[in-house]
Amino acid sequence: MLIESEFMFDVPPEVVYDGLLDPDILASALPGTDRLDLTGEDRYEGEMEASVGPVTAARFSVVVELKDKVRPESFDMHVDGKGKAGFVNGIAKVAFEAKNGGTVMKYRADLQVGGRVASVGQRLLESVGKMMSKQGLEAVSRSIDARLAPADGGAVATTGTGLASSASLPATGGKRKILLIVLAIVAATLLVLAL
Amino acid sequence: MSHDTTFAAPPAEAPARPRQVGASPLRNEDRRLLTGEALFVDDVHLDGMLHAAFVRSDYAHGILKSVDLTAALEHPGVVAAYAAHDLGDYWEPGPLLVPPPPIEQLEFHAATQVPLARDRVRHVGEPIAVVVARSRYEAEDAAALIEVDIEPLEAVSDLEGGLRPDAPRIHDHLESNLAAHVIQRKGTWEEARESAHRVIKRRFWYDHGASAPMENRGIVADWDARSRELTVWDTTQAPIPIRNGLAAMLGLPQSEVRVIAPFIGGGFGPKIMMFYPEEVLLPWISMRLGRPVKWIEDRQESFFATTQERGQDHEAELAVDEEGLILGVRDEFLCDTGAYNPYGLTIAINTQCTLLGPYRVPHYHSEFRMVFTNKPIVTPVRGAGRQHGVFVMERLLDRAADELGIDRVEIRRRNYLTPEEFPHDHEIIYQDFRPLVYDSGNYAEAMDRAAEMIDYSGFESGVRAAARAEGRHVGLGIVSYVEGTGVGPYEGARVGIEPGGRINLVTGVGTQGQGHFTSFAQIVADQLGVGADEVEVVTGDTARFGWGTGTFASRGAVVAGNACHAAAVLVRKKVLTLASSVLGAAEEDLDLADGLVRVVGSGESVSLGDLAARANPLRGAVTPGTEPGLEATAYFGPERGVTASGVHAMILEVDPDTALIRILRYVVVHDCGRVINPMIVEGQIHGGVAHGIGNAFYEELVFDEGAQLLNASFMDYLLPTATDVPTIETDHVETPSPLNPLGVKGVGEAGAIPVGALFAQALEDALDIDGFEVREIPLSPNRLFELIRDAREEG
Amino acid sequence: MKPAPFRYVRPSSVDEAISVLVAEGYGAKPLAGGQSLIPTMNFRLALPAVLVDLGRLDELRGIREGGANGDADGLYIGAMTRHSEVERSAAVRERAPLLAEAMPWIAHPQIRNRGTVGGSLAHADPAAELPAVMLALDARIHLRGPGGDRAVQFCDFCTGFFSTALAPDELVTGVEIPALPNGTGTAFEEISRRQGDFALVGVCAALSLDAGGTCTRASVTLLSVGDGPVCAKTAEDALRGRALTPDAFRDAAEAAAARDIDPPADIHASAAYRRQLTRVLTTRVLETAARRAAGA
Amino acid sequence: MGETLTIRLTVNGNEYDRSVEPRLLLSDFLRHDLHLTGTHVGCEHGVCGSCTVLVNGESVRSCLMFAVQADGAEISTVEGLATPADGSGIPHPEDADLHPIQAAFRESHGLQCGFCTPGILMTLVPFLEENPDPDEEQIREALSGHLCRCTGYQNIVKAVRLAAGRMRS
Repeated sequence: MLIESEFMFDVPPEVVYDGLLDPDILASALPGTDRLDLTGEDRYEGEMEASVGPVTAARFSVVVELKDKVRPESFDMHVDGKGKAGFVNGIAKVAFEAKNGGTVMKYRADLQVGGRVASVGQRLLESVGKMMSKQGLEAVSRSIDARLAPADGGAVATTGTGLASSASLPATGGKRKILLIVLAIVAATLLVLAL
Repeated sequence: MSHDTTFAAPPAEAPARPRQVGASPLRNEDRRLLTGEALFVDDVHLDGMLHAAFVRSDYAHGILKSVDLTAALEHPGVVAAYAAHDLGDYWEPGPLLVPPPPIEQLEFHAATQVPLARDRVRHVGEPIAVVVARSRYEAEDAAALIEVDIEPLEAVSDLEGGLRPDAPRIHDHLESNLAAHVIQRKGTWEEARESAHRVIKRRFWYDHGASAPMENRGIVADWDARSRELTVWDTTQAPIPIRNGLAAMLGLPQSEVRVIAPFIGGGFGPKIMMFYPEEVLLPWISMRLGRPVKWIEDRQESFFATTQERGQDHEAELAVDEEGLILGVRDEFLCDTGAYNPYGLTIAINTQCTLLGPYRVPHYHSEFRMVFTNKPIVTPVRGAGRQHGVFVMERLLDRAADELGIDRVEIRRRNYLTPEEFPHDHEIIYQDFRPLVYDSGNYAEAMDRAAEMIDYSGFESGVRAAARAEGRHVGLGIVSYVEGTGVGPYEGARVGIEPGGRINLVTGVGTQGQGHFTSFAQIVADQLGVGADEVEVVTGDTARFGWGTGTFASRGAVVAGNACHAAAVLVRKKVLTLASSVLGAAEEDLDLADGLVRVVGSGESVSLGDLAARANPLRGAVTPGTEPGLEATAYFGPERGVTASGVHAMILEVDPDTALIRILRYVVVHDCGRVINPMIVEGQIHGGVAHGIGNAFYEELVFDEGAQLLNASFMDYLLPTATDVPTIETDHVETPSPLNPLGVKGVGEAGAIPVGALFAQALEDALDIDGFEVREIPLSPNRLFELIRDAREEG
Repeated sequence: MKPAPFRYVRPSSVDEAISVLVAEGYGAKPLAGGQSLIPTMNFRLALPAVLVDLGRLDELRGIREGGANGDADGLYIGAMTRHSEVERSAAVRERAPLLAEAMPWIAHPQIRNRGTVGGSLAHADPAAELPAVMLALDARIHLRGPGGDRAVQFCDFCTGFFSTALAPDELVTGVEIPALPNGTGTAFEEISRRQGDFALVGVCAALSLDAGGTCTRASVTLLSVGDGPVCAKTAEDALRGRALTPDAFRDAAEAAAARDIDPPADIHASAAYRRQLTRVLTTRVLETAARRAAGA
Repeated sequence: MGETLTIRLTVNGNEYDRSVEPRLLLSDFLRHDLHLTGTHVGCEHGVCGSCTVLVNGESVRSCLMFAVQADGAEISTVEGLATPADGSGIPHPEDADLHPIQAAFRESHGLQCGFCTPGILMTLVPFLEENPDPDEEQIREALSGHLCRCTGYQNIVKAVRLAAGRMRS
C-alpha cells in the first residue's frame, strides 16, 4: 500500500528537519497510544490500540527507526508494527525542499499490510488510511493552535485535509509541532492496522 | 473376499437391454442429504474428542526465528500444542504426487510442502503450530497466545519478477525460483511462420481461482490402541492413497488404517491434494494423545490452507493462411505454481495440450516455465489449466477471423478435425504420460447445433437489431473446446448379491457430489435386471474397498464406471450359469429382469436372492472349481484418456456506462460420449458453467505486491449467486469412446472450461469499440470499465 | 473463526442497559441485530469484553405513525425494529417511500430478519443504505444516555468513518422521519457486485416541485463514496430553483460525481469507477424521483 | 470454559435446557450440543447461507447468532422438515414423508453434494408461505442469499417452482 502526501511549512528545511528529532510529544498526538519510548538513537518503540467501527482487536507494538538521515534534505523512516490481527511494515521516505522561504515536505510510505486485517478488511483499508491521516493532522492543528494562541495572541488557521493534500503551518510552529505532523502521518499508516 | 479379479477387458458384452443407463432415475443419495441425515466429516462426534486449531503465518516470506508455545500450553482446556521441532523424525516434506512425464529435455525442480514450517515461511497461511484443546473455541483462544517471531523477507509475487536473477529465492536447495521448464513440439513452427499469410501475436493473462466448495476441508482422526485401528474421516477425493500414505508415514500396516471419505460437500480439485499438513498431523496427534481429534478448516483458512489455481502469462502466435486455415501455433507461457509444487507439471501440461482444441494444428511449439511464488500452493481446480489454453487459442482465432474478414464460426469449422480423422495423434505428451491422441468426436455437428440453438444466423437482424433500437448493447459469443478426461491408472469395483436379494456395489473412488451413488448403480442395474434404486452403493471407505486412486480429472464415470460395469458383467455371468443349472435351461434362453431370472418363453423363474442363497449353501459342497456367492471384483484401466468436447454460446448485454453485464442466453452443446444419466450430466454442466462464469467475471484472488491475499472471505471473493447465473440450455452430441466398454467420457469439468473465452468474445461483439480487446480473465465491472475507457481514449 | 470469550448481559429495560454501559465502561458493546458485529467477532477483529444484548428491549421495537413533536404525518421507528418489519410496513411505504424502496437492498432476507434499524445507524458503515436514507429524509435520531434523552439531526449524527455522535454509554432509541412536503418524489438505487453485496455506489433522492414544475427542495445523498453517507450539496444546488429537465439531471449528476465526493478505492471499484457510477446512477435516480414528484 | 448460562428453547418441537457459554454460536450449539448436524456451516460470516435455520418462523443465519440469544425461541432445522418417521426406518417409496420442497429438490435434481441444501430448504419454507406463486425473478432473489457451488442454481429454481405448484394445490 502506497501512501503519499505533501505538506507546506513556512519555516526553512533545517527547522523542520531538526524538529523531527524531538521525541517527547509524539504519544499525545497518536490516538490509542499507550506508550512510546525513545529506546536508542533514532529508534522509538511503543504500544498502540486502535478501534474503527466494530473493530477493537487492533492492538499492536510498533518500532519506528530513522535512517539515512541527510540533514536537512531527507531521511527514511522504517516502520515495523505487529499485532494479533496483522502487521504493517515498510519504509516512509521523507524529503524536504526549500521553497519560497518555507519547506515542502514530501512523504511517501510504501507499506506492506498483512494478516487478517489485510485479508478481510480490504474494503476499508484506504478509507482508514485517509481517516487516520486526517485525524492525525487535525490533532496536530489543534495542538499547534493551542500552543501558538498565547504567543501570537490570535487564532491560527491550520488545515488538515488528509492524503495527497497539503497543510500549511505558521512560521512560528516550532520543531515539536512539526514532529507531530510527521509522526501523525506515521500513525495514520500504522493505524491502517485498525482496519 | 474377492474373486474373479481381472484387469483384462470384461467378457463379451452381455446382451443387456439398456434400461437404466441413458435414463434419469432419481438419485439414491438424495434422501439422506435432504433430511440432514447424511454424514459429513464435521458431523462425526466421538466421545472424548479434542479439537485442533492452527497458527498460520501472516507473512508471505520470512525467516521463522522462534515459536513459543508456553502461554498456549498453560491456557485452560488445552491438552497439547506442537511446533515443527516437536515432530522429530515425523517432520518430512510431502511426497511429489505427480512426477514429470517422459518429455525430452525437461527441467524440473521439486519442492513439496511441509507439515509445519520449520525455519522459513513461504506463503501466508502456512501452518506454524497446532493447538489441541477441549473445544475449537478454546483451541483458537490458545492459538492466539502463541508467540511467533518471523523476520520478513522480500516476497515473490509475480512470475517474471520471480525469475529475475536478483529475485529472492524461495527454496534454498534450488538455484532459482524456476520449478520447471518444458518444451513440447510438433512439426516445425518456424516453417509455419515462414509460409503464413498472417501471423497474429498477442499476450494474454488468464487467472483461475479458489475451488471454494461449500464444505471446507476437515479431518477426524481416532487411534484405538486396543483394536489397533486408526480411523480417519477425511474430506478427501482420494481415500485409498491417503490410507496408503498415512500407513507408511506412521509405520502402520495398511490393514490398521481405515480412511473414510463420507459425504463430501464439493471438492472441485483441491480435495484430491495430498498430503495436506493437517492430514499428516491429525492422525499423529491422535496416536500420541490416544484420543480422537478433529480439525475443521474455517472459511478464512481455506483461502490459504487449501490449494488453489492461479495465473498464467502467455505470449502466443498463430500462423494462418489466406483461408484462415491454421498453419501453426507458438505459445510461450509462465505458470504460477505457488510456494510448493507437489502436483508437478499437471496444470501446465493440461494447458499445453488443451490449447490445441478441436483443430488441426500441423505445427506447434509450446514452451512453459513454472515459477515458485510466495503464494498458496497451486494444484488443479475444476478445469485444471485447460481453460487457460482454450482462452489463448480461441482468442487467437477470433483475431484471425477479424483480420481475414472470415466469420468466427466459419473459421472454426474450417479448422475442425473431422470424424474420419480419429484417432488423431497430436504428437505431444498429455498429463497421463500418454501421447495426446483424440479418440473420437464430431465438432462440426456440435457447432452446427449450438449455432442453431442460439440462432447465430438470425442474431444480427433479430436480437441485435431490436436491442440497438432501444439503445442497448448485446453481443454473441460462440467458442469450442476439447477436454482430455478419464485418465488412468485404474479403478475397481465389487458387485455382490446378498441372499435376501440386495445388490451391493462397492468402489474405492470416493465422491464429491457427482451422483456416483446413482450413476454407478444404473450401470450395475442394467446387467442384473433391476432398478438403480435397488443397488446399494458404498464408496470412499477403505475398509470396504482398498484399491483405487480417486475422483479427479473428470474420471469417475469413465474409469470407476467401467470397473462397475466389468464387475457387474462378471456377476451376471455367475447368475446365468447358476440359474441355468437351477432352471435346467440354456444360458442363452435366460433373461434377467425385475430381480428374476426367467426362462424365455416359459413361466419358470428364480429370484436373484434365491440364487444368492444357493450360491452360498450351508450344507453340501460347492462344486470344485467354482466359488461361493454371487460376487465379483473387477478393475478398469484405460489405455489413455478420452476426449470430450463441446461448444458454448451466449448472448450478453453490456451497459457501457456502468460496465455491468447481463447474460441473456447461454447454450451448451456437449459431447461426453454415451450419457449414463442425462439429468446428472446436465447438472454437472450447469455447475461447471456457473463456476466458469465466476472465473470470468466474479472470482479473483487478489494479491498485493507483497503476496498478501486481499480477499480471503466470501464478502470479497465473490461466488456467483442465483441472480448471476442464467438458465443454461443444453444439448448433446454423442460420439461414444472406443476406449471403454461403456463408451463414456468425462463431464465434471467441461462446463467451466470455455467460459472465459466466451465472455471475451461476447463482450467485444457487444461493445464494438475500435481497439477494445479482451486479453485477460478474470474481468470485473471495474476492469471492464477501465478497458472500455482505455480503448475509447486510444481510439 | 470462533469468537473470543465475553460476558453477556441481557437487560430488560433501556435504563438498565444504560446503567450496564455506564458501569462497564470501555469494552462494553451493545448487541442489537448483530449482523455486522457477530461476523467481526467471528473473525476475532472485535473483542468486546461485555455484550449488552438489547434483544429483549421491546420498548425499542415498533413503527409508529406520527413523529415525536406532533408531526402527525411523520413516522417514528424504534431502534430495535428489525429491517424485515420496516420492509413489510404499510406505514413506511406510505409515509417514507424512499425508506421502503431502500429496504430490499440491505443484504439478504435472512440478515434483514435479524438486523435492526438502530444497529445499522449506530454502526455507520459508509456502504450502508439506512444512514444515507435518513440523511436524505432529514431524520432526527433519538438517543438516551445516563443524562436522559436527546435528539440529534441525522446530518449531525454521522461524524465520520464508522463514527457517530453516540457516546459510549448512550443507546439509539429510535429515529423520527418527518413528513415530506406535498409534490415530493423520492427514489433509491444502488449498484453492487452481486445482489445483497456492499454497494459500490448508492444514491437517494427526494425532489419537491411547485405547481409550475420548479424544484423547490432537493435532497441528494450518496453511499459508499466517502467516510459515511454523503450529502451531495453541489448537486442539490444544481437542482434547486430549476425546472427538472434532462440537462438539470446531467448537471447535478456531474456535480455529484466531480465535486461532492472523494471516493475510496477498493478491490471492487477504483475511485474513478465510483465517480462514473455516481454520475450514471445519480442521473437515473433523479429522473425517477422527478417523475414521481410530478405525479405526486 | 468461561461463565455459562442456562437457556431453554424448542427445536423442531422438542424442548431443551442447556448450559452454554455466551460466545457459543447457535450453529455450533445445534450441531455439536444437540447433535442436529443437518444444519451446515460454510463460512461463519453470514454470506454462504448453509447454516440458515428458522427462529420463530423466520429464516436467519445461525452463525450470526449466539445460542444465548435464542433463549426462549422456537427453532426449526432441516431435521424437522419431513414428517416424523414411523420408526420402521424404511423410507417411503414415493418420498411421501418428505416436505414438498424436499421432494421437489429430489425430483428436479436440485442438489448435488447437498451441503448447501439444508440452509436453502429452510429459507424456502417461509418464502413459499409468503409467496405461494413466485416468478423466476422472485425465486432467484430469494435464493441469492445462498451460495451453491455445484448446481448452477438452475435445478434449484426448477425445484422451487415444482414445490410451489404442488403446495398451492
